[in-house]
Amino acid sequence: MKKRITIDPITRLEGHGKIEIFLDDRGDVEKAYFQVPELRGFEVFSVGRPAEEMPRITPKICGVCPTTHHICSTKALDDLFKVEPPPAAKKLRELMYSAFMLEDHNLHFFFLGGPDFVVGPSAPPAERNILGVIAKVGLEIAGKVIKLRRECRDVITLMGGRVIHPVCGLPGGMSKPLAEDDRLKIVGVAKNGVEFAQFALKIFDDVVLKNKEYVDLVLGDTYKHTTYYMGMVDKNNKVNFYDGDVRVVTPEGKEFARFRPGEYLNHIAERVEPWSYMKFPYLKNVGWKGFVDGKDSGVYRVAPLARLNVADGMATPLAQAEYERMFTTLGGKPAHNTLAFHWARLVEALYAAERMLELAQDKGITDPHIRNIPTAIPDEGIGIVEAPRGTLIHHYKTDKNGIITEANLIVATVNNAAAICMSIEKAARGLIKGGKVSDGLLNMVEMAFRAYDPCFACATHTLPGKMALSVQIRNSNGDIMQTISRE
Amino acid sequence: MSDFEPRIVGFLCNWCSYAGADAAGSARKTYPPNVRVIRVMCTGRIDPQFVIKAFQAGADGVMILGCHPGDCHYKEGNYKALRRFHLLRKMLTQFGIEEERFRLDWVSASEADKFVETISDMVQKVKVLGPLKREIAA
Amino acid sequence: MKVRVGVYICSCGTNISDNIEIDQLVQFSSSLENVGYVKLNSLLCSEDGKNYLAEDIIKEKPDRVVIVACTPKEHEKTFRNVLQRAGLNPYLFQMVNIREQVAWVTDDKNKATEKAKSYIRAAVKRVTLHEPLEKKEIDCNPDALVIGAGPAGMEAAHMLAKAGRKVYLVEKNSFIGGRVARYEDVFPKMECASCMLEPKMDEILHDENIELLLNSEIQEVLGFLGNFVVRINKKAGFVDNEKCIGCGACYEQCPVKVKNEFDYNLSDRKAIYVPYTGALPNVPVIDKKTCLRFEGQNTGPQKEAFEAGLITREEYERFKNQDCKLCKEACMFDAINYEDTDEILERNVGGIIAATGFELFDPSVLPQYGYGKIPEVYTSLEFERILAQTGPTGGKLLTKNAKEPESVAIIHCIGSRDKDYKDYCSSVCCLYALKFAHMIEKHSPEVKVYDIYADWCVPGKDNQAFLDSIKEWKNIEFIHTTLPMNVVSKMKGEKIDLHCIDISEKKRKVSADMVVLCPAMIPGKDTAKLSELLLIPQGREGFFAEGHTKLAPVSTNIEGVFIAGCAQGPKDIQNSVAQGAAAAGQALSILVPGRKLELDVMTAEIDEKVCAECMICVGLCPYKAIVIDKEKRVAVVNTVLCKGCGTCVAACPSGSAKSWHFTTEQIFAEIEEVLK
Amino acid sequence: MAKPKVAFYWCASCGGCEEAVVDLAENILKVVEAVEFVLWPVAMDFKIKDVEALQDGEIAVSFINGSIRTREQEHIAKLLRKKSGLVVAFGACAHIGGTPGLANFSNREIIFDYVYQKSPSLDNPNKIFPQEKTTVKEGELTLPKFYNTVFTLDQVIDVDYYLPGCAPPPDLIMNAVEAILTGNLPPKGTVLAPDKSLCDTCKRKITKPEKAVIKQFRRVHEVLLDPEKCFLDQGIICLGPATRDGCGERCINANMPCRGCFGSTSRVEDQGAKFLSALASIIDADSEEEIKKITDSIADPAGIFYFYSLPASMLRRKFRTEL
Repeated sequence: MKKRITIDPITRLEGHGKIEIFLDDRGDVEKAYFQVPELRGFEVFSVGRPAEEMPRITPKICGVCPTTHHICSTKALDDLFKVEPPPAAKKLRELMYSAFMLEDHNLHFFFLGGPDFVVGPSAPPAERNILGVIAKVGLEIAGKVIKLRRECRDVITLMGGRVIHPVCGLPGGMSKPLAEDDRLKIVGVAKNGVEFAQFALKIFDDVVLKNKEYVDLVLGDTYKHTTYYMGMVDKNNKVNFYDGDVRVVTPEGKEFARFRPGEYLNHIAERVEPWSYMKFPYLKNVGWKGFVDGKDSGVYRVAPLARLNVADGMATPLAQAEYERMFTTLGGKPAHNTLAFHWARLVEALYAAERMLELAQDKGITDPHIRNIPTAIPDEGIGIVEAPRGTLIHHYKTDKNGIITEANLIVATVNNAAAICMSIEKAARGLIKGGKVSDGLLNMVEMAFRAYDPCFACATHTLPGKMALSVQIRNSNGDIMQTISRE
Repeated sequence: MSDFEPRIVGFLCNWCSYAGADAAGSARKTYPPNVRVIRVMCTGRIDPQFVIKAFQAGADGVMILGCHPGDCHYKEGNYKALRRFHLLRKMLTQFGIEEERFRLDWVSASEADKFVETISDMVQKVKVLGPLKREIAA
Repeated sequence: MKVRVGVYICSCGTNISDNIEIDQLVQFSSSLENVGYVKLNSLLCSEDGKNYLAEDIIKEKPDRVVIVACTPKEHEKTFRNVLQRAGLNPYLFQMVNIREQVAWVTDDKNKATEKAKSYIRAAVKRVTLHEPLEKKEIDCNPDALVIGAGPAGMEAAHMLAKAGRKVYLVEKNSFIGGRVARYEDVFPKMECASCMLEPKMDEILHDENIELLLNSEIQEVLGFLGNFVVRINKKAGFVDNEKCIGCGACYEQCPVKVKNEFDYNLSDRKAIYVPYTGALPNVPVIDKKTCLRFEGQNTGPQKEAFEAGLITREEYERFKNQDCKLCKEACMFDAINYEDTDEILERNVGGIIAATGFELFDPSVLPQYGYGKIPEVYTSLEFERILAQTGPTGGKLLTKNAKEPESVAIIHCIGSRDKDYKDYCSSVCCLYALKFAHMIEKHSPEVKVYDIYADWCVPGKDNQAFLDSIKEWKNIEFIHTTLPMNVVSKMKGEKIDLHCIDISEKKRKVSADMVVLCPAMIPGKDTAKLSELLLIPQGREGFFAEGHTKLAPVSTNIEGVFIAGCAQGPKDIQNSVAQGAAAAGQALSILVPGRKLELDVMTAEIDEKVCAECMICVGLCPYKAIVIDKEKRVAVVNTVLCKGCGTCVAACPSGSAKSWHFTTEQIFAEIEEVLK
Repeated sequence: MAKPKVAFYWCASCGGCEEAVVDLAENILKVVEAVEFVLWPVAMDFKIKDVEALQDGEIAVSFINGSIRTREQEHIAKLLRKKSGLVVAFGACAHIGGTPGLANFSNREIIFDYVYQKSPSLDNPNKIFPQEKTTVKEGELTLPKFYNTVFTLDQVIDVDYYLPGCAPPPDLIMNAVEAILTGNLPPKGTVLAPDKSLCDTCKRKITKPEKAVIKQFRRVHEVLLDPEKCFLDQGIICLGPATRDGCGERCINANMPCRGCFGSTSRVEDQGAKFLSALASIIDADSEEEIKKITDSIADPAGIFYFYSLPASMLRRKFRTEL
C-alpha cells in the first residue's frame, strides 16, 4: 500500500517550506519533495526603479542576511556604473561584511547546529535546543555568544546606519567614512571574535570529534553526496567572501570552471518544477539529470564546505591551520559529508574574525576618501559575493538614465535547493524501512536539512530552541495512520 | 465605445475658473454634463491627494482650472499648482493613468468660451480613452 | 452624533425648474442621510424669500443648512447674513450651484437632474463636516510711519497728521524736500520749486502730530497690519535743533573743505554744514567722515583738500590730530554737542508708507556720451544745480571754468527705452529738458540750445502747450534721431562734437560747450534692502511691486504696507503727490481709531502637536504669514496676515496644516460623494 | 494569574522583524519571563490545530509582521484575529506594505512570466509554471494561491495597533510590549510612535534656510553627500518631512536620505501624494518648460515616494496593466 509523509509547514524557516515524502508498497521511500510555497517577485518590481536604490530594495529579500544583499547589490552597481571604489571604501565594505559573516556563522552553530551535536542527535527534542547547549557548556558561554552577536551587529550599525537593512553602499564607494575611535572599538570586537571563534572550534573538537558516534555519523554514507562544488576564491585561490572569481570543482576536486562574475550565465541555469515556487540551479555544461549527484549530474553545492573544497586554503594563518586539520580528519579533499558543513562554517568564522582584525588594524581604513563619483553611462552590471548560505548573484540591466530594465537574482540558498531535496530523500530512505517510522526520523531529517543552514531556516535565533515538526503518515488511500509531532 | 459617459472631476478656483463657469452659465452656453465641479479658494489649495482620491473614487479624468499665471488672487497659488501638476502627471503614468486623463489649464473669469471648449475637449478625449480599468485584487 | 440638515431648494422663478426635475430633487434630497427636511421656494434671494428662510430656520432649528440655488459667488454672503440673523453660525451652510453650472448649461433634462443630485449629495455630506467659525478681529494702532520726506512722503505725512494721526516721518538726509529741493523751477508752469515746497515743508516742520526723524534709516520691521514695530537707526547730527537758530556762525569757522554731495560735488562744503542755503530745517549737521574731531582727522578729505590745493599746507598741518572745537566755540547758543551718539529708536504704528524716491541711471556705463571723461558733460540733476540760485554758480549758466557757454546740447533717453539697459520711458525727461530750454531762453537767451530727442513724451493737459511754446524760440534746434543710443560725443578742442543720425538717416554733427544727459529714473539705492525689511517684493525693474497695476497702485502684497511716488515707478511731482495722498487715504480707511480690524475667517492653522518645523510652508506663503516659534520649534500662522489660499495646507507633508472651511476631510467627502 | 499568551507570526516577511525581536538582546529574557508564547514560528512548535483549539480572544496579543501575498497567509492572519484580544501590525510590511509592496506596480501574470519564462538563467523548455495543484506519480502536491496584489494587514483583518519601521527599532518594540503588558494603551488604531515627522528630531534641521527651494535634483550616486546639510537642501530627495518620527534618523546618520519606512503621520492618508506635493511646491521655477525640465529630472517618482507604502496608498496598485 502506498504511504505519504507530509511535513507541513516546517516552522523556523526564513519564509515557508514544506516536505512531502511518498512511500512505496513496501513502505520504503519512493520520492521526497521539498517545496517552497512562497514568492515575492523582487526581480519584477525592480524594473523601473533607479539603479542606485537597489542596495536599499534587495536586502528586503532576506532580513537574516540583508548585509549580504546590500554589499552584493552595491558591487553590481560598481560594475554597472563602471566605477572603481577607492581602497578605503573596499576595506570598509569587507570589514562590515566580515563582521556580518562572523556573527551569522557563530549564531548558526550555537543556536541551530550546536544542539544536534552538543546535546546529541538522539536526545529528546525538548533538550535539543539552546537551553540544552547552555546546560552542557555553561551559562557563561551563552552570555559570550549573545555578547559577540550584539558587538558584531553594533559594528554593522555603526558603519551601515542599521544592521537590519544597512544603507551605506553606493556605486563607487560608501556613504560615510570610519572615525578613528570607532576603528579602535572594532579592533577590540575583532580580537574578541578571533578568540571566540577558536573557542568554538575547541568545543567542536571536544563535543564532536572526540565522540566516535558523531564521527561515524559525519563520515557515514547517509549524509554524503558526491557533487560538484562552487565558491569564490581570490587571485591565490584562497577563500574570499567579498571579491574574486567563482570557481567550480568536480566531485574529485579538479577545477572544472573558473569565471568572472560577468560570465555566470555561461555556467549556471535554473530548472522549474511545478510543485515549488523556487527554481533549481545546476551546472549548464554538465546538464540536468534530475535530483541525483555524481560526476554527470549538474547538481552542485555551495556554502561553507563547498567554499573550502573549492579553495586551496584560507587567507589567514589560524584558519588555514584549522582548514588543514579538517581535511586530514575527513580523509582528504573534497569532503562530501554534508554534516561537515558545520565544521567548515566554524573554520570560516575564524577566517572572518581574523580578516576583520586585519582590516580594523589597517590605518588606511579611516581615510576620508571613500567615494568615486561615476561618470560612465550605465547599461549592465553583475555583482557576486559569498553569502553565509552560498554564492549570491545580482545582475542588473538599465537604460542610459540608470533606470532598471531587467534584474536577475540568484539567491544563495537557491543554489543548494536540489541538494537539500536529495539530502532529505537520502536521509528519509536510510531511516524509513518497511513503513516503520522511528522517533529519531524527525531529528535525522532536520540534520540533513539544517546543515545547509538554508536561508529560510533562520533558526539561528532559536531561544526556546527546537525545530517544531509534525509528520503525518498516511496510508495509500491518504488517511492519516499516525502522527508524530514534537512538543 | 460610443455609449461610454466618462466621469470627470473638475477643481475650479473661486476667483477665475469658477467665475468663468458661471459666465458660461449666464451666457447659456451648453456643454457636456460629465464634469463634476469642486470649488476651492485657489488652485494652490489642491492637494495631489484630492486628484488621487478622485481617481480612486472612480473618476476617469481630473481637471484643474485656475487663474492665468500672474492673475492669481493670492499672487502665486497657480504657480504652485503648475509645479505639482507636472510632477503628479508624470507619477500617475506609473500608476497606469494616461497623461490625457489629468489636465491643468487656465480660464479667467471672462473666458466663458474657453471654459466650454476646455470642458468639451476633455470629455471628448477621455471618452476616446475609455474607462479606467481596475485590476482584480486577489 | 446625528446631524440634522435642512435643505432649501430654490426654483429661481423658473430658471432652475425649467431644466431640472425639481420634484425629483426634493424627493432625492429627503432620502439622503442626515437630511431633516426639504423645502422648496421660488425665489430665496428676494426679500420675502430671505424672511421666509430666517423664520423657517428659527422654527426648524437645523444643525446645518444646504441651499440649492445659484452661484455662491452671488448669494453666499446674502444667505450667510440670513443665517446670522436667524441665530445659526453662518459657516454651518453650503450652497449648491445648479443654476449657472447645471440648469443653464445642460440641454438634456434628466442628465441635468442627475448632475444636480450628485452636487446635492456632495453638499449634504460636506456640510455635516462644517465647523462653526467666529469672526475674528484685532484692535489696531491708528498711527503711521512714512519713509522718505520727498513730495510723496510729505503729502502722506501731512494728510495723516491733519486727520489727527501720529506720524513718524523718517528721512535719510538732514533736510526734507527730497530731489525737488534741488530744483530751481518746475514744469510746466516754470514755478519756483522752493516757493512751491516751502509752505508744505513749513507745515510738516511745525505739525506736532509729525515726529520728524532726520539722518535716520529703517533697521528692522516686525509685526503686521495694525501692529507694526519699526526700529529706526537715527545717526548723530551733533547739533541740537531746539537750541540752534541756524545763524551759520559755526560753519564759517570750520577749516574743512570737501565736495558737497547735495550739488553732486560741483561745490564744496564744510564738515559742519547745511546742504544749501534755505535748506529746511535750517539746522547744520556735523559729517563724522570729514570732521577733524572724528574720522576726518589726518586721512580722508582733509588730505585730499590739501592735495587739491584747496587749503594751504600750513592750515593742513595746523589742525592735524588737534582737539578742534572751532564750531562749538563759535556757537553762541551752545547748540553743538560732540557727545551725541547714534541711537536705535522704536515706534509702534498700524501702517507704513514707503516713499523713498528715485536715483538716476549712471550714464558712465554708456561710454559713447563721454560722461565722467569729458568734464562738460553733465547729468540732468547736476545741471539742475548749475541753474539753481542756491547751487554752485548761483544760478548763472557757467562751465566748470566759469565761462559762459555759447551752446548747450540736451540728449534725451539716456539708457531709456533700450532692452539692454532700461526698457521703459521715465515719462518726465522730455518735460524737464524743455524746462531747461525755457530757463536758458529766459536767463541766457543768446546761448544756442540743441535738443536731441527720439520721441516726445508730453502727456497731461498742459505739457503739449509747454512743448509748443519753446518752438518759437529761434535759438533752439530740435534734432530728431531714431536712436539716442548712437549719439557719440568727442572732445574737439574746447568744444564737444556730437555725431548723430537724424530721422532721415542723415549724419548730423553739432558742437556744443556743455552737454546735458537725461538718464532713466531707477529705484532708490536702498530699495532692495527696504523690500527685504518690509517683505514687499520688487517689481520687474526693481521698483516696489504694487498690489495691482490697475486697481491697487499704492498698496502691496503685505496688508498695511503702502508705497507712493517714484519708489513705485518713474513719475512727475504731481503724480507723486497724488500717490502720497492715495496711500494716506488707504491707511486712514483701514486704521480707524477704536474700530477693530475684521480678519479673514477661512484662514490656515498649524497643529503644533504634529508640526515638525520642516520649513516647507514658511517660504511658500506670499504674505509671509507663517513664522517659526523659536521656543516650540513649530511653524505658526499669523491669522491677521493669512488670506486662506491654502497653498501651505496642500504642501504640508505632515498634514499638520489645516485650512478652515476647506479642510481636506470636507473636500475628500465632496469628491467621493460627487462620484457616487 | 496566568501569564498572558503572546503570538508572533510572519506572512510575506523577510525575517528582519524576527531579527528585530531577538535584537532586544537581554530585554527579550524579561519578555520571555512575563509572557507565555503560544506561537512563534521562528522559535517554537507551531500547530494550526493548537491555535484553533484556543478560545476566541484567548491570545492576549498577536504581533503579525509581513504583508499578505498568498491565501495561506490570509487564512492564518484571519485565524489569529479570531483568537486574539489585540492584533499589532509589526513592521512596515504589515503596517503599510513595505518594499515588497512595490510588486503592486505589476501583477501575478507579469511576475510568473518573467521568473519562469524570461529570466536569462532559465532552462524551462516545456514552459512549466508552478501550479496550485500538481499531480505527480506518487500523489498530489499543492501550493497556496499567489495573489495579484500585496495587501497590508489591516486590509485583511481588523488591526488594533501598528508598530512602524523596517524593522521597528528595539526601543519602540519595548515601549509597545510594556504598554500592552501594563494595559495603558492609546486609542485603537494608533501607530505606536511619535505623531510628528522626522524633521522634528533631525540634527540637520538647523541648516535649513528660511525659504526652502530646490533648483535641481541630484541622485545619491551623482554627488558627494554633505554629512551636515539637510538633504533636500542639497537637491537630494529625502522623505523625512512626510515620514513619521521615531527611528532616530538611523539612515540619515549614515549619511543617506530617508525613504519613509515609518509611513506618514496620522493626519495624512497618502504618504506618496503628500510628499510629492511638498517637494513640487518648493521647486524654484515658474515657467512651464523650466518646471517640466526639473520634474523630468526626478527619476521614478512613484517608486521613491511609495518606496514602503504603495499597498497602503489610496490607489493601492497600478490600474490594469497589459503584459
